[in-house]
Amino acid sequence: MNLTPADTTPAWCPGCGNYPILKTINQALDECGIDPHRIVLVSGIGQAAKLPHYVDNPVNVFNGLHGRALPVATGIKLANHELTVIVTSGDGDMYGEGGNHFIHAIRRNVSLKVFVHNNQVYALTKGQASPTSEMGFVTKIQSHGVTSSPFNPLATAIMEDAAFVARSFSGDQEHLKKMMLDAIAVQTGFCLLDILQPCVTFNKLNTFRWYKDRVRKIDDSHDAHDGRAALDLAFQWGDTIPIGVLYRGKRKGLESQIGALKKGPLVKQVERENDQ
Amino acid sequence: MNLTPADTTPAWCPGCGNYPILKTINQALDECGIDPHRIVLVSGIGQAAKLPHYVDNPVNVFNGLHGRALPVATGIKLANHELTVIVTSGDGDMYGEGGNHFIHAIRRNVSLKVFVHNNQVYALTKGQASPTSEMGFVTKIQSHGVTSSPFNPLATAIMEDAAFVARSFSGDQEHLKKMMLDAIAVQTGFCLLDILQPCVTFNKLNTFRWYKDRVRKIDDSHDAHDGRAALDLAFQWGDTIPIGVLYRGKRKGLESQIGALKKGPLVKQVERENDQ
Amino acid sequence: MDITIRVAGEAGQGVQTTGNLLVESLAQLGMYVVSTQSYMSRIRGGLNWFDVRAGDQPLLGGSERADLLIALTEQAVAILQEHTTENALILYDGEQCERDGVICIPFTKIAKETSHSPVMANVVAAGSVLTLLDLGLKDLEGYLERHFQKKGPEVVAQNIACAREGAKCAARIERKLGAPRRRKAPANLIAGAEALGLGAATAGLKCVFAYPMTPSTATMTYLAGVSDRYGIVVEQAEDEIAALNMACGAAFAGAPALVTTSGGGFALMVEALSLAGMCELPVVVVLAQRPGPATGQPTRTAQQDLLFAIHAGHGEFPRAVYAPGTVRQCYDIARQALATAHKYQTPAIILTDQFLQDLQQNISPLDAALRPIDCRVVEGGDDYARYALTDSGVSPRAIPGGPAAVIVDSDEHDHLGHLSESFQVRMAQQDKRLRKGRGLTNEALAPELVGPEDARTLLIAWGSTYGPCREAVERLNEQGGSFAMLHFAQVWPLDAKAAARHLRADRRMVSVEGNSTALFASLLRSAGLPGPTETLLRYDGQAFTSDYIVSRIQE
Amino acid sequence: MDITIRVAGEAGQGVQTTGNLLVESLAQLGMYVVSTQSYMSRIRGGLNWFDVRAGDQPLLGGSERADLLIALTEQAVAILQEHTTENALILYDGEQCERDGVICIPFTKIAKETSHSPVMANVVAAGSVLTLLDLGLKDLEGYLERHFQKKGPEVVAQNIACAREGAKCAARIERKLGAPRRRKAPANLIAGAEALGLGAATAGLKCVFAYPMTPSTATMTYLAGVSDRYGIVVEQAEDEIAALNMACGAAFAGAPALVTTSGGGFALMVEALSLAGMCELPVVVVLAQRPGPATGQPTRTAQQDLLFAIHAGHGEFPRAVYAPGTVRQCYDIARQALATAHKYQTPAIILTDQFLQDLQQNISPLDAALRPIDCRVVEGGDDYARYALTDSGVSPRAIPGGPAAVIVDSDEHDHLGHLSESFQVRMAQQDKRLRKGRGLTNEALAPELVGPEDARTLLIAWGSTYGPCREAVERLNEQGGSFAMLHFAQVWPLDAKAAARHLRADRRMVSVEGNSTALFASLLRSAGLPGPTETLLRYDGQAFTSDYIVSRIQE
Ligand SMILES: Cc1ncc(C[n+]2csc(CCOP(=O)(O)OP(=O)(O)O)c2C)c(N)n1
Ligand SMILES: Cc1ncc(C[n+]2csc(CCOP(=O)(O)OP(=O)(O)O)c2C)c(N)n1
Ligand code: SF4
Ligand code: SF4
Ligand SMILES: [Mg+2]
Ligand SMILES: [Mg+2]
Repeated sequence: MNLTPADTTPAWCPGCGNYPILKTINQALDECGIDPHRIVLVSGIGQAAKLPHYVDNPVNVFNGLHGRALPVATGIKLANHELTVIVTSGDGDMYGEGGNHFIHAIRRNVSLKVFVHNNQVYALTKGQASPTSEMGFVTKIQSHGVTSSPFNPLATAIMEDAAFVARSFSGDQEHLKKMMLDAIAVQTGFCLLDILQPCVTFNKLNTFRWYKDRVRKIDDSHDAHDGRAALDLAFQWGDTIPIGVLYRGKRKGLESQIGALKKGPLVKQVERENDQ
Repeated sequence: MNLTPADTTPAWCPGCGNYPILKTINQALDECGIDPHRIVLVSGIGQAAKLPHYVDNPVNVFNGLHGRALPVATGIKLANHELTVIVTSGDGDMYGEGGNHFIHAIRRNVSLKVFVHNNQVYALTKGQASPTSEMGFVTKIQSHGVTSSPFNPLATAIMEDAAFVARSFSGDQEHLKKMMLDAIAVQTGFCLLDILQPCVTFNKLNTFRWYKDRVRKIDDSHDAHDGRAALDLAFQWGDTIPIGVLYRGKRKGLESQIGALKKGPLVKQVERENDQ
Repeated sequence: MDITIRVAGEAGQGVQTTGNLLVESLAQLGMYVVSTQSYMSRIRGGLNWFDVRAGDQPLLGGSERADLLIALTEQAVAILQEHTTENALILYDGEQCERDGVICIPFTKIAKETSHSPVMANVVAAGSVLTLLDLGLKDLEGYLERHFQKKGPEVVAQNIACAREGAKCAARIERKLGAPRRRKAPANLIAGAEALGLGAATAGLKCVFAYPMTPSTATMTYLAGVSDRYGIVVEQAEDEIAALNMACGAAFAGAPALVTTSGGGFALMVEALSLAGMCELPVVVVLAQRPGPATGQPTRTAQQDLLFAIHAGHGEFPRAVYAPGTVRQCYDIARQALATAHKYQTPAIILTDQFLQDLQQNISPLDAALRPIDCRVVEGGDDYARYALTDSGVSPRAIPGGPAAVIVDSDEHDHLGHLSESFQVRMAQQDKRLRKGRGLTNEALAPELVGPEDARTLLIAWGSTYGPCREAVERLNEQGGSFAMLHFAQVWPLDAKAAARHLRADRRMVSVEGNSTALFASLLRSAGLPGPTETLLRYDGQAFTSDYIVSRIQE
Repeated sequence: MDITIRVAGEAGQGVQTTGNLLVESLAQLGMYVVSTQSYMSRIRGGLNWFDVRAGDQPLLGGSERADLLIALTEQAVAILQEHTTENALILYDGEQCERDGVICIPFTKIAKETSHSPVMANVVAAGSVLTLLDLGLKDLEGYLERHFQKKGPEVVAQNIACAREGAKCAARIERKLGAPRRRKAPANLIAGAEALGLGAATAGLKCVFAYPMTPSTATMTYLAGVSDRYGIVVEQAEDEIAALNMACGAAFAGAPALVTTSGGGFALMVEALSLAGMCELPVVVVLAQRPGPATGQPTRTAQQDLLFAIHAGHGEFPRAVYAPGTVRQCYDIARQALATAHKYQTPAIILTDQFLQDLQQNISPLDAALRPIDCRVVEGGDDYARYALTDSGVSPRAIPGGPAAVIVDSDEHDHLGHLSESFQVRMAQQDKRLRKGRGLTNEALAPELVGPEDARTLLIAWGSTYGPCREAVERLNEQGGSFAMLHFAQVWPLDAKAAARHLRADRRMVSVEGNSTALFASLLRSAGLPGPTETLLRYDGQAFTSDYIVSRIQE
């Protein structure tokens, strides 16, 4: 049986919020000025995590296990810290199965750009609650509604003093692109960009409209170096949902604190040693 | 070779902060008014996690895998929510290997009393950094000093709206007992008590003196229902370290939100069904 | 006589609804039916299909080729046309098609015209199919009436109108398909995933801890659906590690617990499996296999995790590993696994796979009444010893809350459960645990022989290949061959004595397995049994069929 | 001739320092030495011991009984006295002891009196021991001088004074112990854990990802110690799952990576192992075994994880599993594992255990110079295909950063690395991966035969039992027996051809294993090789010794 040999065209539903994210990331990769061969996209498993297969530019890709994008990305960054390592992941992937890596990668402050397509649901497995699902959200598994309170990724990242903590919305591509470029531009440290992404098939609660009606750009007056103010923004989730850069930390990234990397990336050393 | 058949006397170093914790928990178990047979102590692996084997009262014990005390305790609570389930764990056990369970158990708000012996080091494995080790802390593995920022368990628990979030110090047994009894007295929801515990052998930085000089009881005027104020306290870690109840949340515990448990504990139903 | 109808199209196009309506209709008509599914790891697009096979004899598996292809897209025609039987009919849901031999019936358009909505396209298709099979619409209409009653007479009328429109179009087609004779086959359909869940629920299961993962999610979802009825707590864990540890906690506290997962999730449960072995906790793991390594082919089928499941976990501890072969066995074995886990206080694993999870059959109704397995515990007292040494290796089990303090430990421990550094205690406890293996072996399910004892060729099967192998044996014997099948529904421990009676080196023995390295053949050899002389392996992700086996065995 | 000195006492009492000083001193004297350790899972208290064995011939393992017991506590005397040889001497660090046949030399008290601190008690003990062995203090004093030079002349003088006080006390004891003759044995001591680390470091290892777990931590710690010298990044992961996934990322990006763990941690790595198999990543896992199930006996030794390691991971993928038998083999095999992993782009596992990790030997110095294994990659270009189909199954490997975009995927993928739902692509890639198994098998290390080809009894050994088995064979043959040993330093894939030459069903074949169900015997059978006729198993957590094997084999 001759099914399509490879899936490099998006397998998403029409109207899915992943499309604008893909479009925007293509633009951001184009515009960021980094040689695509020096970029690695790392993902786990989920609808969002398929994105690396679909990008226009010939970037490097590691599409690993569900929940394990961050450790893989960390290994890549340590092996060759001259690469720009971007993680694209879903809310289940990053905050559920991958939760432990999330909290510890931020502590480590490894210089990654982490884009989370947060659709508040497990889409690829057909609609169970995710860590960011709202309380009361009904699914075939949570048949009486979700009873856990949602995980707050932004507050966690701020609290752990990440280098860059932002939120955007797939429905505002201009804003989204700016956030992506901002994250990519950060020189050192862990960057989190949580992207509100409607799932038209499994999340009938947090729809495009629902988000659209609520998102509001963070005021220019907000000082992203002010952790307390950033936390206040991170806790806003209701009639208005702030989007933009909430927080910027000042810690140095992991790679720049390791003695063995002062002489250059490990892979360069491997190359040198193998050539001798 | 006839080695001691069972290790029910503490295997800790003289001067270890675990001794006063053991002593205090014995008192708390005595005084809390709960039939010891209706108490379960759950732990993972580590110096701290050995505690359940040493308590005076004949309580039930599940000494499971490193890092996995919380899911085990959750399973126990769901099977028989009339039991009082107390988790005793170390900082590595709870915040390192067990980090994902920590963040999700609090979201779930399962009614557990979680006592963490936080010695800011991996003691049983002989002195590696733990998630709460200070930056710069030197070990045989972290030979140039820890570069990750320490995990803040209290801020995490407050941010996730746990039912009870407190800190105490093994060097102040009166305070510690009060905190333990307070946690046990909470009717519903997740209770975290982080206990500063000197490790005389592997942590020469955060010594008894070091803690003693810094801990300061939280002022009576503090309103534990005020999340922002609680967070401010949780971020205090320096010349003064606040001890006491930082936060009290109001969400209902998981068990009380599950329909199948309205008719009583699952084990009662099993018993009834098996008797028919 | 049997016939295979294949509904094919993109994900999200209604392949499954149409297929389900057809299989239900044919079952209503008293035929024996099975349905199988083939789908991609995506929510929209691609190419999925749903096979409905109907016959006048009980059926156990699918077919390679369809007699009737209902294509919802051109691509479905393009790819699947060559996988039809010689005189197959191909219906395409459109007004024209460039390909030869394709009949166009625009189901969707007709539905829209008839009911102002495309959703009833499946009913139009069903009307066409029944007409092509010359079966009439009576039963379908009755079914639609009952089914849509609640939605009001208008909806019922629209449905019936759609069916009739479909029938009208099909009536114009000259060539008809012979239909199997109508029998008194049972009407109710059930899939392997559901039978597994029902077997566990009726056995007294009290909690399910799981993290979603295809193809195990169907069982988790089924159990969530019946949780109110049976009083089951279904908790979605943050990861698979949590799931099995939660089950360990629940089992310790006295509630029968089960987890559902697939290979990758099982990999994460391995440490807790060893915990259950050490602490002697009755937990059941449903491991629904899909092709690996790693994420592999997430929606396809495989039997690659046999030796992994048998040897998973550090240290050595007893376990039972089952591999049901039929939908009914899913039910029986869910019960058996829970019973064994409780009797021997050790983990039991059920190996199923995507094929069997999705396999629907109409079988005589499975008993839905609660008949709890024996999971009684002892009371215990002050001197209670959780790990008392016994001949059987099984110690009296008490649970917390009663008069005994129950102590369990993942470290090596003494009879009381306290951690111990004594070498003697270690030996005593390890020997005690291993003694349970004797009982487990004595009670191991004997392999089932189908076909003549002295067949020249023996097909060796385990798990979900039961149906395809059995059908193949029957077909081959009808053609004058001398075949039999030896099927193992339990793969660990093996009933080696019973197996040895059939595994004779003097005949052709073919191990039929859904993997690439003949894992079961290696297992038989390691048990000291004569290994198969040949292997017949399939590992492209598709299920075995009798067609496939028959064509390959004769090679 | 050889002699065993056992230093025993509580954790934290200086058992290890004393033992180390003794073994170093005896090595300095030109004897062949080994040291082994036995300790509890605690930082203080309990009963630990450190065995120093010295001889005039190379030694490979420990002894069951001590010729000289140095007891730092009464409890040590009480428990270990009966485990001494017939004419053993027992020294007790105290002024009086209630037990018969115990000589009191208050090492600690003497140290305090001589140096105003108890820390030099070990030097006092060393002075006593060397005197009892009639070896004189010259070399010890030289050693102390060199060792404490940096701390100043006063410290040196105190140390020497302590040694002399110890000697003085011992001189009063009438009975002396015969000492092995002094040879020209190499002076430098190294433990298995270190040799493993050194082998990896010199092979060009660039990163280590690990979560501490006894008995693997020693290797992790060793590598952290040499990380500056060899330019290695040592990152402590948040858990074992992260550790192996990090290694996968690093391997993908081009840095040779290794993880160290024990059974429970390995259990958590199993999913990522499958990932490495699927994505074809060269990673090495050091799995230092300890007795299970679960937490088990955390500080003891075992060989229980053989089949678990071989079958770990969902799906089927090639791997190499090594099991070094000696300290030197630890070094060689660390290198070999890295080389194999890179040559075949697939995971390699090294099975070691607590016994071998802690086993110290004085062997001729291991080469500490960097001699990187071949881990060159290709450049690639626009048309680069990470998974190009090749005869060997090995595709040219490029890494990110160069002219090629490198794409790897845990889903089944096409030659470019993109996820694919095609059944043909699946088959092509699975076959490609499996083809690597052929090369791995061809290059598998042949088992080593020690002893006569036609010995009547063949001991079958794998991994760390090399030393005890080999010594047993030699002893048994000296006593007129007809024994040989066949040792496997690689357990997967097996060099079945080479093994078959020795595994003959017409002789007595005894599988010697540190587990309770004879796992290797089962592995041999599953490979179609004649299974052992007998087993000699030890699973109390203690290491094999030649004494143990000799006494059990003659039963
Ligand atoms: C270990 C493991 N567990 C479970 C799965 C099944 N699985 C695949 S994707 C997914 C959830 C995806 O949710 P999310 O990350 O939010 O992505 P989305 O599909 O919503 O974009 C799950 C549970 C898996 N592949 N591996
Ligand atoms: C899966 C697994 N990984 C690692 C270990 C080894 N281990 C045992 S205790 C421990 C750390 C304990 O640290 P902590 O929880 O802080 O307890 P402490 O000893 O400091 O009280 C580790 C890493 C283990 N038992 N299991
Ligand atoms: S299921 Fe949801 S997330 Fe997945 S493609 Fe469809 S709309 Fe997007
Ligand atoms: S090592 Fe540290 S934590 Fe462990 S017993 Fe000693 S002092 Fe306590
Ligand atoms: Mg999602
Ligand atoms: Mg600690």
